[in-house]
Amino acid sequence: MDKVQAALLEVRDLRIALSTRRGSVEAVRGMDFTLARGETLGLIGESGSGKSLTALALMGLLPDGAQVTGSIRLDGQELVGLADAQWCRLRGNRMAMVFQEPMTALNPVHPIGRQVAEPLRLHRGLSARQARAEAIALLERVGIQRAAERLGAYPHQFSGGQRQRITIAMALACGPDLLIADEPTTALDVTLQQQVLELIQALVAERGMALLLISHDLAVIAGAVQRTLVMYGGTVVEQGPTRAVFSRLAHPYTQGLFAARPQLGAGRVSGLRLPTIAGTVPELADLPPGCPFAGRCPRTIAQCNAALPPPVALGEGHTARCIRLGDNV
Amino acid sequence: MSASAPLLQVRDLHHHYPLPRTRLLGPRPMLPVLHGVDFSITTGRSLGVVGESGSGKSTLARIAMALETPASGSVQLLGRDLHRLAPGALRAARRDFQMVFQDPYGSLDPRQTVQRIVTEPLRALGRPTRAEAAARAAEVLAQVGLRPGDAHKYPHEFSGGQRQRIAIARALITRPRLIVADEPVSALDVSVQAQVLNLLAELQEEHGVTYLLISHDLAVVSHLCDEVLVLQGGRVVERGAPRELFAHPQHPYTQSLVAAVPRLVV
Amino acid sequence: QAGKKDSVTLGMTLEPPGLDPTAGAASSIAEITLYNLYETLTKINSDGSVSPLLAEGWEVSPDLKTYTFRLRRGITFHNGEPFNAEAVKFSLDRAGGDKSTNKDRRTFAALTTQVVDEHTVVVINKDIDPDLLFLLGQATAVIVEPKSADSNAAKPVGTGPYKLGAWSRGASVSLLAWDQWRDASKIRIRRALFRFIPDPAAQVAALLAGDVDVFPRVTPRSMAQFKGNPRFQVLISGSRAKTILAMNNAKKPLDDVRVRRAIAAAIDRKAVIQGAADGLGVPIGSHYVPGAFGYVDTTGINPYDPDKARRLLAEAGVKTPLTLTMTLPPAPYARQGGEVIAAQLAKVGITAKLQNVEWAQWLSGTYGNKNYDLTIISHVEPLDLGNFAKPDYYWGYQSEKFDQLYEQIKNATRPADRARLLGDAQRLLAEDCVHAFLYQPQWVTVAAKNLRGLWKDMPVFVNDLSALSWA
Amino acid sequence: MRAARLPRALRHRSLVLGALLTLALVAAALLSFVWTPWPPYEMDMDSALAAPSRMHWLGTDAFGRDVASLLLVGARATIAVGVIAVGIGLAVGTLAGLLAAARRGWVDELIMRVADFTFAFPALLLAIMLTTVYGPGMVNAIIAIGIFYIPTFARVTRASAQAVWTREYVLAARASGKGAARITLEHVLPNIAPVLIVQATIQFALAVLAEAALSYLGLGTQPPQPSWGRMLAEAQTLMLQAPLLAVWPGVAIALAVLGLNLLGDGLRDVLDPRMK
Amino acid sequence: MALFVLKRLATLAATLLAASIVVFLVLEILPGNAAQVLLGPDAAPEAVAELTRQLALDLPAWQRYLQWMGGLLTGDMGLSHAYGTPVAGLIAERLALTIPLALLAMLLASALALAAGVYAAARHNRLGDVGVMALAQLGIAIPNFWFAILLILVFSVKLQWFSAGGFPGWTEEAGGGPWPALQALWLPAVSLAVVQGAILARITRSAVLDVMREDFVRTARAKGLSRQAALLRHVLRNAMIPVVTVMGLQFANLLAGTIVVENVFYLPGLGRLIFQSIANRDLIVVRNCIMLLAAMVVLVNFAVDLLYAAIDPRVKVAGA
Ligand SMILES: Nc1ncnc2c1ncn2[C@@H]1O[C@H](COP(=O)(O)OP(=O)(O)OP(=O)(O)O)[C@@H](O)[C@H]1O
Ligand SMILES: Nc1ncnc2c1ncn2[C@@H]1O[C@H](COP(=O)(O)OP(=O)(O)OP(=O)(O)O)[C@@H](O)[C@H]1O
Ligand SMILES: [Mg+2]
Ligand SMILES: [Mg+2]
Repeated sequence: MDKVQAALLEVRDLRIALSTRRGSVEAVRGMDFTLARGETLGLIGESGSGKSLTALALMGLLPDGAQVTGSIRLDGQELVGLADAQWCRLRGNRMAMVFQEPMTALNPVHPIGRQVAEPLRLHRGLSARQARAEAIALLERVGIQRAAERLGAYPHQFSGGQRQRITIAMALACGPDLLIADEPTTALDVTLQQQVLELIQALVAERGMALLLISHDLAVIAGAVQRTLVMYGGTVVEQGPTRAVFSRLAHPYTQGLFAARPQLGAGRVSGLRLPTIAGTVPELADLPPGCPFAGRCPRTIAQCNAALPPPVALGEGHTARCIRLGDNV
Repeated sequence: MSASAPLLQVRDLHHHYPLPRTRLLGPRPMLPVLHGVDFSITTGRSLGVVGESGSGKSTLARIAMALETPASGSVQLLGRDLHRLAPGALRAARRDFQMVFQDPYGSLDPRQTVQRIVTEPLRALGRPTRAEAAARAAEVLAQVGLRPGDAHKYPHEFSGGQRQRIAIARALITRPRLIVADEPVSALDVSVQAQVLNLLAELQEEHGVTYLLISHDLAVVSHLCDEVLVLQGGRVVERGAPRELFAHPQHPYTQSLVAAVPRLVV
Repeated sequence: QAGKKDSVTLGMTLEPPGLDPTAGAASSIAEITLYNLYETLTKINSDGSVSPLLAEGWEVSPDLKTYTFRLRRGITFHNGEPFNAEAVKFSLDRAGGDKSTNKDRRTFAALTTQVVDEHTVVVINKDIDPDLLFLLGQATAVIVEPKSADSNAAKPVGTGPYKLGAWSRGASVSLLAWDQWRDASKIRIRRALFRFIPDPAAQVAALLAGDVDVFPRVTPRSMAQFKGNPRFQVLISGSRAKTILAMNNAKKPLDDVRVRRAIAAAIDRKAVIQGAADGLGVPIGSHYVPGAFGYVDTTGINPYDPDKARRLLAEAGVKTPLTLTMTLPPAPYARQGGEVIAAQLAKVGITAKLQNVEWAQWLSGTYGNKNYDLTIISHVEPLDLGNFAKPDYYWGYQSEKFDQLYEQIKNATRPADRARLLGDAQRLLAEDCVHAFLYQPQWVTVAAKNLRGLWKDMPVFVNDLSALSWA
Repeated sequence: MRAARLPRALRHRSLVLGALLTLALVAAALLSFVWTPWPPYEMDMDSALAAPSRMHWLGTDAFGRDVASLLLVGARATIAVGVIAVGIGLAVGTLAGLLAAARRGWVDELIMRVADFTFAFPALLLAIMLTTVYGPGMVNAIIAIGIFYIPTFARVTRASAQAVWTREYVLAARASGKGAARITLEHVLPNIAPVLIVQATIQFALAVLAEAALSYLGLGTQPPQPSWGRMLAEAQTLMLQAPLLAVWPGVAIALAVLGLNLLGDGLRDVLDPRMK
Repeated sequence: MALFVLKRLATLAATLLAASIVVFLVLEILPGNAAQVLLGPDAAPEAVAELTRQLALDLPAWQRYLQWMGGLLTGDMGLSHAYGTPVAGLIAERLALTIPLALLAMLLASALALAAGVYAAARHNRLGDVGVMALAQLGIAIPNFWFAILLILVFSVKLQWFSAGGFPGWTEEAGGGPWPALQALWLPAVSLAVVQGAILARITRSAVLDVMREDFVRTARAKGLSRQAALLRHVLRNAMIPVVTVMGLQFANLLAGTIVVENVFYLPGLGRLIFQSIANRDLIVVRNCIMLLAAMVVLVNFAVDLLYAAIDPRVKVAGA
């Protein structure tokens, strides 16, 4: 069996329309990607570019009034248009999610043992005792010390890093095939961030899960995933092996993103400015029909506004949506 | 005053917070937060403070801003001990030091227009006429790169980066000598973060503003600051110029901090 | 259904504070206890006449001062103690004694009771009072048993046909027929339940739902619902009560008889009766009611005439609008009547400021401190002309002429003289226009169709259970 | 700014409906000063309890007074009760709540304990005691209801104000040298206003009902002055003979209450600059 | 936790002491006296004076206050002026009705409100929501005395399912029993519950809506819980926190609201006892009743605080 060949997740032309006060707008416009078992995929991009919406669409948890079109296949099964009861059988079982804010992602009034055991009882039909034993094992695996004693403790009795570990334990409970982590470390400080990321990577390696990691921290993505998607304005503007994307920096937006990072250890240089991307992200309803980055991009030409540029192949699965890739400016 | 004289001088700061009583008649237990923090900043330079969550960074900022009274120690701005000033004098002195907060969403009153927000420190200091206030507002908004028309909008109509600019404009309006910025860019996207950092640098170079910059992002601190303090558990464990400090951390805590920073090795 | 027919449920508006009529004046006490739990020497009948009860018979001396009662034999109290002359002497002495809290204490204080033998007592009255036999049939004159007398409020002991069953405070009092009563076999109603229902709408609902069988003195407004209903009988009975618009005769400008006459002339009694009592009342012109001994019709003395009222006010030199306060106790007749009268007075230039007061406030403010101009009140005491002779009564009425007249009435031993004098007194009060005399109220009793034995008229408040039966 | 907000307000459906109903209430009260179909206090015993007709649009009451006229005049009492009672509660309660939130410590403790204490006397009891001491009547009833509202408003205010005090923009205001009083006035109050508006409209409704209950117990508005509550209380005894008599004031109260609630909800939305 | 309870109990005692002084003073101002009311206007003045002496109403105020307080401390509430029976017994009899009535009403209101509020929140902005909220609006606008009579007309007079009022008592010897007693409380409880339930329904709805927007609900859904399951297991308990506060506040209102309903259904409850006693100037009863009510309100709020701690584990930390 060739594991890498069999795509676990296959997303084709995913579009998400939201109903807002200004009418229906497309927040995600035509995403295509595949994810194999054991593969790790990173999603980076501007705030508001649709990263979280994509993740929620994969979990079937979009807010009321959001419309999904296109196709999402998990192991060949079409998920778009699935009834809620069937979604419930998948969620927490075959696919699981870790959220950004560890405090608000846990129910403050339930002990953590119960919250970790919940998916086990739900999907595996374990008895309370079995689920408890399993929960202890899980919590210990994510590094909660003396887990058995702390099952009855409430979320507020844990530190931020511990809470995030608990949410990870919860997500891993039923051994999902796909783990989606939406900015799992943004709320943590650097030392904790490192620990949590290492934990996730260890678990992915250990269990052969597929991982979709969302972050806007380029360094985090660089260290954690094999392939990367760069999103802007609801579309994937560049995708490919992480190494290739980060070294080639094909799309102007990717370039701008990289340039804007302050460098640790560079030290202060008077008069030095960080290169920035001019302008601000357009509102969803105001997104141009063409390249969403047009307008802010230094290379914009009239043609950019005409239509969404098609992905241009750059070798070994590396593509970018830009009509001026070859041009030097 | 000569450029090398310290603008802000903090001496042996101690602080603790009371915890809820555990016994009816016993003394309230205390949570120690700062243990003898000492530093000074020269006019026109920036000092960065880094440290893990809960190490007392924000407490330090609030004490430096005279928003909280320390248990002991002194904060001197231009030679005056802020915590010994009479309330009226302190209010007048606030002209010289202003603050920028972490959360660009929470630090602007959602029910006030940008003009009102930005001119708040002016109005707190005296009674500017409407025209004066408007003129000053337009001036600082221009300084931070916002359009004059933005003065009559509400905060929700701006992006995070723009809001942080509004917050900075508010801090600038009294032409302060010192700006204390508590995590001014942590909530921002990389591309927006760069805009704000540039703005801060520009203001310093053009107007000689002094910064006390608090952040947990070492890269941000190293980009903007001339000197860095590393705070752990309320103590300064290490200090120095960012370049040397992060290249050769001495204290084990600093070392672990630097090691934890994810690096982009391409 | 046969089982139900020996019990009856009566509705009452107010709950009595206790069951001792010698220690409280609330009419609700009498309504439950009189002739049921306790008995008196004489019995007042529906038509106002007096017949023997505990006394078999009596002789009255010609000077109306000495009364010799022959007591019934073989009677015991509920607790087994015998009823005899000693008990009578104890009861009457107690009612007039130093420790007495009997509201008619003054009447009893004038009596001296002598035991002649086991079954004969002589009662000597210091004053002349032709109505003494009537007074001895009232609830304040009940004969109590010496040992139990002080606990009567909660554990009543009397000689009546019924004993207290249970009193669930705030809700109901039940009475059970007492098997050892002298005529126990004649009692048809074995159990009577008094339920206290203050809300007029609830009273109607309780009757309609069959929760109560009879509601004596129900709020008149409710009557319409039952008039044409075959399940119910509606009894309208006369009373000895006088509903008046009392005026503070001592206070300016009401000390001027012209002003008082003007007020009386401004009032259309018909409309008042309609508004205050839903038409259930007979207009009166003085402090005396049709059907009472010596009644004369004085309604023509101060007839309804708004023009005259305005004229009188002008004559008296009163500047209109004249503002007067009118205190209104809580009873519906007062509150509703107040609205009607205020509207009528307004038409002649008198602004009546209505002040609704609680009963306790009325007693302390209006009655006690005489702090009022006008007030609407029903005087239910049957024979109370004497109040006009009291120097510091709340009306502030002072008339030597009337005082003399009243002295003569008290001393008149011949009925014909008394009748003439009473007529003079009524006319005098009407001419002096002491109050705006409004009407004699009529009580409405709504009862299940086949309940028999209800009193036709009600000179005193009483529910004579022993007379009741189901058809 | 004003002009920009107005059309937005007009598009808000519940606000418009609420405003219309509230306006109707105020208009009825104002109209009653200059015109009523019949003189409101004029009795006519012969046409008592008449059914609605062309003469008397809504029929007559037990004294033969025109119900429509009484309803119009009664609107005054309804407004007075609601406005004054809520006014007292709002003014004193909000002040106490703001003070408690601004001062913290023992001031807070004291204010809240006093509020608890006041709260321990249920509204009706308070009203009964007040009206027996100072005589029944609308004014005393209103004051009693108002006093009872003080702790309610104090609590609501304190809770929301405390939340505002933890916001960073308050810290920013302190950093620019503003004292507690100015911060309360400029930041806290505007930000808790929506909560207070909603609370006030709910309490207004409850005040109208409380007045009705007091009237039922004979302690509310005194005759001859009509109030909807008193009309309802009086109609209650005539439920079987003239059920419509209870319907009119009932409907009037319901509409007024509905209008105010809608208005409150709508105002909350419109006053929020974030809502577009 | 123990400290928390202790502190609250101390405040409770202080509150009640203050309440006793206020209550006593306010009632002192009331015009009129019990003896005059009991004996009526036609009574002989000597009789009134004698009764005043017997009731000890002629003592100076501070002596009566001390007597009252001294009695209370030894558990003796004194004798009712009007009934002449111990006040404690009177109140106990009335509480046997009022407390079950208030509880039943609260139970009804809560059940109704929770069901309606949760349903409306689940169908947010759809027809069901609008309908339920419109009903709630109506419920708030209906005075309870009026609704009570309506209930009586329909269920007692027309359908004859319940008696029109009255209370048979909880025991069989009083002519009642648990079942008839409960039946007698049904209609009064409903008429009390309507307004409170309507208010509570609105609060519940908005509380549920607020909690539904919380992140942990999304987490629960991400675990595979269905909408309903997430609502039941994760939303409800969190939404209860504001709802319980309001319920605590309402309980006080409910206790007082019983005065009106007790009047319509002629129930021998505490509210009517107070009302009647004020009318009779039976001030000793009034004082004790009000103190009792105040104590109950304070206790209920205290219970609400404890309930908070039971619902929300974070509260313990703040309190301890
Ligand atoms: N419930 C919603 N209703 C309307 N618009 C929404 C909703 N949720 C998200 N959006 C909009 O959709 C766009 C994409 O949002 P999304 O949360 O996916 O961004 P993101 O890439 O995750 O950003 P961030 O890095 O800030 O988390 C944004 O413009 C956002 O404002
Ligand atoms: N008002 C307060 N009362 C009690 N404890 C407080 C208070 N403010 C802060 N603390 C505590 O003091 C310690 C230091 O807090 P501070 O906010 O200064 O940390 P920080 O370094 O800014 O952390 P972060 O990076 O999370 O913002 C923390 O343990 C915090 O819980
Ligand atoms: Mg996101
Ligand atoms: Mg901080």
